[in-house]
Amino acid sequence: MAKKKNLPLSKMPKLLWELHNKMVLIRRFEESTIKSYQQKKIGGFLHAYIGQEAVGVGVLAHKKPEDSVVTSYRCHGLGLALGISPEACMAEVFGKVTGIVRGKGGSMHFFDKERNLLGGHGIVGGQFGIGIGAAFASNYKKQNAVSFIFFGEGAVPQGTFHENMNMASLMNLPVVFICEDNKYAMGTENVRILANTSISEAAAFYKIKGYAMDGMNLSEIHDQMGDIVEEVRKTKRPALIHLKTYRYKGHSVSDAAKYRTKEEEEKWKEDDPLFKSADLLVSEGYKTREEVEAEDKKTKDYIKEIVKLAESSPDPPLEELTQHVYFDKREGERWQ
Amino acid sequence: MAKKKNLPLSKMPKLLWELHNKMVLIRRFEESTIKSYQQKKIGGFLHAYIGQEAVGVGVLAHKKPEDSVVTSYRCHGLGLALGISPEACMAEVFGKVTGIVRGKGGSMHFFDKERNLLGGHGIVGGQFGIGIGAAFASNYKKQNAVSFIFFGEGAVPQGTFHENMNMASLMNLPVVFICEDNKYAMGTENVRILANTSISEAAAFYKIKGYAMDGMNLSEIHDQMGDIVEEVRKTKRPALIHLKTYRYKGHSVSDAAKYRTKEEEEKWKEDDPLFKSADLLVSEGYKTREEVEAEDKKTKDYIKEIVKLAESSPDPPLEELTQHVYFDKREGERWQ
Amino acid sequence: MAVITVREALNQAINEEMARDENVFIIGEEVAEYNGAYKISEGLLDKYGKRRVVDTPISESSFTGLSIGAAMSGLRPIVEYMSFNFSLVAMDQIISNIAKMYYMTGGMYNIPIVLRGCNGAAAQVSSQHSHNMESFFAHMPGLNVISCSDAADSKGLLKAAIRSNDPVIFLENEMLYGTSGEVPDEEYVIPIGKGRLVRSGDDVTIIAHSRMMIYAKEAAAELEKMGIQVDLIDPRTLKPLDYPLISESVKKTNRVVIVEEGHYWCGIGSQIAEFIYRDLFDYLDSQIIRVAQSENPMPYAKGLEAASLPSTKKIIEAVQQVTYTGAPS
Amino acid sequence: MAVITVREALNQAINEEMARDENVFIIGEEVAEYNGAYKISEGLLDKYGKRRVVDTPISESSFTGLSIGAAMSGLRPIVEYMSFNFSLVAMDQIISNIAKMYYMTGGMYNIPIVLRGCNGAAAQVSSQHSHNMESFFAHMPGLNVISCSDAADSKGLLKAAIRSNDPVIFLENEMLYGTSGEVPDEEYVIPIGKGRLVRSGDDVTIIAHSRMMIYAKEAAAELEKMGIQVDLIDPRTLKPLDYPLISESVKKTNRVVIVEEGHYWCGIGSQIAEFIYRDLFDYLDSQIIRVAQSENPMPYAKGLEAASLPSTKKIIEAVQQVTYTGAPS
Ligand SMILES: Cc1ncc(C[n+]2csc(CCOP(=O)(O)OP(=O)(O)O)c2C)c(N)n1
Ligand SMILES: Cc1ncc(C[n+]2csc(CCOP(=O)(O)OP(=O)(O)O)c2C)c(N)n1
Ligand SMILES: [Mg+2]
Ligand SMILES: [Mg+2]
Repeated sequence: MAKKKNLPLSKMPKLLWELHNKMVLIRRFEESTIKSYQQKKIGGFLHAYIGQEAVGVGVLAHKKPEDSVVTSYRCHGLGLALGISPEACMAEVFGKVTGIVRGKGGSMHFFDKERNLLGGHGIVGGQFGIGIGAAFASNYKKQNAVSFIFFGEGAVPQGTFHENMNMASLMNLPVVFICEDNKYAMGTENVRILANTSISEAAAFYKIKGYAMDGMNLSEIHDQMGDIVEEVRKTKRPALIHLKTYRYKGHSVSDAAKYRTKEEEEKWKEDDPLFKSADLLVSEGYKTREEVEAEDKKTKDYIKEIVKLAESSPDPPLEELTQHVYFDKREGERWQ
Repeated sequence: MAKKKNLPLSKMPKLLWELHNKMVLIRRFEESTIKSYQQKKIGGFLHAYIGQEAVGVGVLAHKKPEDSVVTSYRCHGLGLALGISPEACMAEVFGKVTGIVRGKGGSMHFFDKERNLLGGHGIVGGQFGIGIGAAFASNYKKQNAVSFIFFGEGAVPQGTFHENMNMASLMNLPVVFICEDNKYAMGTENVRILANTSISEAAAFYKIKGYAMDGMNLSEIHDQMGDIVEEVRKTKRPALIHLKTYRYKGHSVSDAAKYRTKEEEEKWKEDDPLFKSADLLVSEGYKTREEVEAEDKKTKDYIKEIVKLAESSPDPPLEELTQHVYFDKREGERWQ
Repeated sequence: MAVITVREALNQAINEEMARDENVFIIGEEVAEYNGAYKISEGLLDKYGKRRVVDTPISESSFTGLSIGAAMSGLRPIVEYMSFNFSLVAMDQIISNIAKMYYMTGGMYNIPIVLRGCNGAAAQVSSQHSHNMESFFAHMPGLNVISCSDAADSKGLLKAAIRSNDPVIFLENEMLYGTSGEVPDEEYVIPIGKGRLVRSGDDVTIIAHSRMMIYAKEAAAELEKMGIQVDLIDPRTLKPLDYPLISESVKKTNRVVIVEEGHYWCGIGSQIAEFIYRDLFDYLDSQIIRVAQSENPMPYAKGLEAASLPSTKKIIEAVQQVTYTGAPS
Repeated sequence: MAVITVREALNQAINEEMARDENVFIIGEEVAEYNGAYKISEGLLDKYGKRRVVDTPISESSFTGLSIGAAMSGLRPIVEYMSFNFSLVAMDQIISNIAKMYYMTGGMYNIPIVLRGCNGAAAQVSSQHSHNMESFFAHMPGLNVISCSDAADSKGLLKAAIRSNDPVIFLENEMLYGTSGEVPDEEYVIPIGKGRLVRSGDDVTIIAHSRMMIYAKEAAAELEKMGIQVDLIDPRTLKPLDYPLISESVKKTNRVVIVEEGHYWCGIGSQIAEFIYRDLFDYLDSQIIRVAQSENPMPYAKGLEAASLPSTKKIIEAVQQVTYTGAPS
């Protein structure tokens, strides 16, 4: 592996600045959606990515345009990390026709064809097969794309995780399995659902490589993932990454998170990925504390703008109700 | 563990003779069902246990009355090993009302309440949950029973295998997972479906013990399983056993097994578990070759008898068609 | 009579049955320490302990299978699916094992199991979280299917389900959990297979279950003002169906509207309609009108979601159609 | 016209479409090296290689999911389930992902996928291997459901299914694979949603699909001898349904018998019946009689299995009932 040519993030001021601000964008976006949800301007389920920003941003820094990404319902962060228009993302969460999937999917179902974001899926573990399918298609078409499958540690006990690891290994599919272990699956701590919480050890049986990583540190994630993604792309051998992270909020907005202590939450907040990357920017002398804060302020203002835009955007027209059920024209259909 | 008190099978002439003759019973029973199937006296699917006799007989030698057993459609061998009446087994395969499940289940669905045989299941992997449920019930009722789950290596890539291993480990369920790796899942060799054919290695991720074993040697299986079953019973920690065996016939009677060579078949036949236990009986001086053969002959004659009996037994009466759909009486039901 | 919510009613039913029978246990995601994702199992862990109130990983297929094995070994499991959308990953266990077991074993092993949880749409939970599973389950012989609309029925029928020696699919609705109703003070069990006449009228029969009963009641009240008297039936048990109750009503009203939250094609309403048409053909003065979810997956946007679902207005229009009282078109 | 088996017809359809479109591939258990458990994919591995003819482990959920991801990435998968009984372990992928995807993505990702394999009973394969899945799939918007009865339709409709830009559930029947029929020599595709009038008569409409067509044809021949002329319809596509064809027939005959191999409750026949009753109420001279599988899981014993299933005799009796020509009872 051409390890030498991969510079560490700390030595790439432009990228570090960009990735840091992506994390800030996600953080502010999510804070805003929670507020709007509490104001009942957003409905359904809303799962914030706050606390986990380093994972999505750090991993997807290595995504090439032809690569694919798939994840669970906790998908805003990855959508934004991929560079989908925040306006369209916000509009989607507000259920507007200007949303990325025309208000039909909502918060849990972000998709983007340009960037090969294959969802946003609501069923725990439902995304694994889709992810390996994208890798299969890349091999089929003799392209060189990698498929990133993000999932919570709560999906590890679902059989589908194992089926797809076996399949990806057998078929030599270029897949990166990324377990975002935020310690909880709803109200259940990982130790109560997994016979083994060292999730990267699951790789061994499938004869693929497993890696454990701190999920709260952007530059570490970025640096380690660079090599791994490169190797997967070259060897077409899947890899499993276990990232320990934490969601600062409840499972969804309606969860008061009483199953954990305030102390625990505080401990993890000391480890905030945004603080760390801000510190790095300052300590390396790339930016002043003021510049960092000014940019954050800009982001906050921008989010306010796009909330206003989303609120004033049109709902999907009623004609859309029965559109997009089938792609092909149907003759003689008859039902109600 | 009280290892000393477990005598090896080679030192237990009575048990060895009994188990050997169980294997012979299974072999002759299966040869007979294949013949009847070819004569179109038996319908549906028929999956013979020939070649794998040592596994079922060797493992179940350690089954106590309160223990449970569950397996796949390839279930005749285990049924007979458990001591279910061969008459009732044969009648079931013939679809007679005198069969163990009144002719309603057939060859794939052997059950026995007295011995806690919980099936006989047709869907690959469908039996895992049932097996761990029996162990759960034993813990629940503070009994000391063990649950034996038999499955083919073809079930390993099904997610349900992993779900249930995780669950059994988490919940401390006294389960023995017994993988009968007969090298093929229908026409597919194990190397083509498993990223890793050392199946006992799957245990590690679940923090349970895994064992690999020769599946063609009755006394080895018996001796090793004694300790393992004892440990599972005592510790309530599940264990995974990988037994390499071979089915001498096709997957089912309709499979010509063209996917493997005659040489391979012959090689495995040299390793026949029945020969080995017969040799052991003779070499230890417990029986003469003639005694062994006379007993085999008796078994063959007996099988002929029970075939005749099955053939002349009554079909389930037509009133049974809609019986056993619901246990409780249903009032006001209305349907067709 | 006490006034309690559907949530409390379900909780009481489980609690009482667990107190009554040591072999009853409840298993599912978040049922124990979290007291249930929707708090149906509130307090049960404290009272009965970990042995009988069992949290699981997200492994629906496994804990469904476990419960089957436990049922075959003498226990009486209550399986909670956080929602029936997630029962899809356990569908093989439900159909191939639960529904077939008693028959396949020639009567050797019956499966006393209750599978329960939210069914259908909630509020904007979108495509993958809004399935109605009634007809999936009613299609397969071997299962009973129950779906109640109020607290009293929920309690009485869940108790019956737990006591049933056959598998019961017990379909709840998130939007009903917080609704209140009177419940008898003394212990009671409502027999499986008995429907309920919610209100009586001569002009038209409306059949509705679960959350749809809210709209059906509103519609009936509106229609009364318009001079149309509704015979309103809640089947409660969808399978077995209380056909005598329906039959009596149809013979009286000669007109029928069937409301269901789920989809139209092969919905439970298609079967109820077919029974009526087949057996009471000459009693009908109009074709039956069904009100059901529109023919599309559930959209997220609030307006589209509302347009997808049956409503009081749609039910009124359907009644006007079968009674020929609507505006001339 | 060549006479070929249904097996050959299906094989030709796949072969021709794979030749026509590089993006079509077939995946499933035993499809490649074994040439298919039922030999539908015979010869394809030799011709197209491992890249496009893909053997899998017994992991239905995984290879269904894989195919969805592949479809979203520009390929056109044909997924073979050795039988649809095994699709139950992949049900979540089929319902939550395949059926919902195009809608949930606001029209961004359509899923051109064919899920095919044996459906229904074979010969004594017992409870867990004899499910009929028509109504399961027809219930869910977003899926098309096809089930043919002969070689010509099988070929023409499988080709259409492969070319469809929407998901198609293609239900075959093991007992039909070996049956032969004429097939056009030139290339042809049968449009999805078009039924076929198998024979024409004025007295009664019989609607039947898949294997049931064998019995329906025999019944029609018998009935002709008895002076009853049957209009025999094979919908071929169950969803979308060729309602105009059915409607025309019912308007002519005023009497209907619907035959299906699957169960009665919420079966596909309940929906077809409901459509007819609803829209052609005044044309009907009798209630519709449905012939379906009896209300029990499939038993193993030959005699019981036969008694479970529809038969020529049962169809004749049903026709006698709707035409009031049976023996007085
Ligand atoms: C199959 C299935 N079962 C249950 C649920 C309900 N549910 C939604 S999220 C969730 C917890 C998932 O936890 P994890 O995978 O760790 O992801 P996180 O929410 O922590 O990101 C559960 C149980 C579901 N969506 N799908
Ligand atoms: C879920 C499922 N998929 C496919 C099948 C069809 N099938 C029956 S047996 C079998 C092979 C199983 O092989 P293995 O587990 O090794 O058991 P063996 O037959 O060798 O004893 C297959 C694919 C099935 N019964 N269930
Ligand atoms: Mg988590
Ligand atoms: Mg095998």
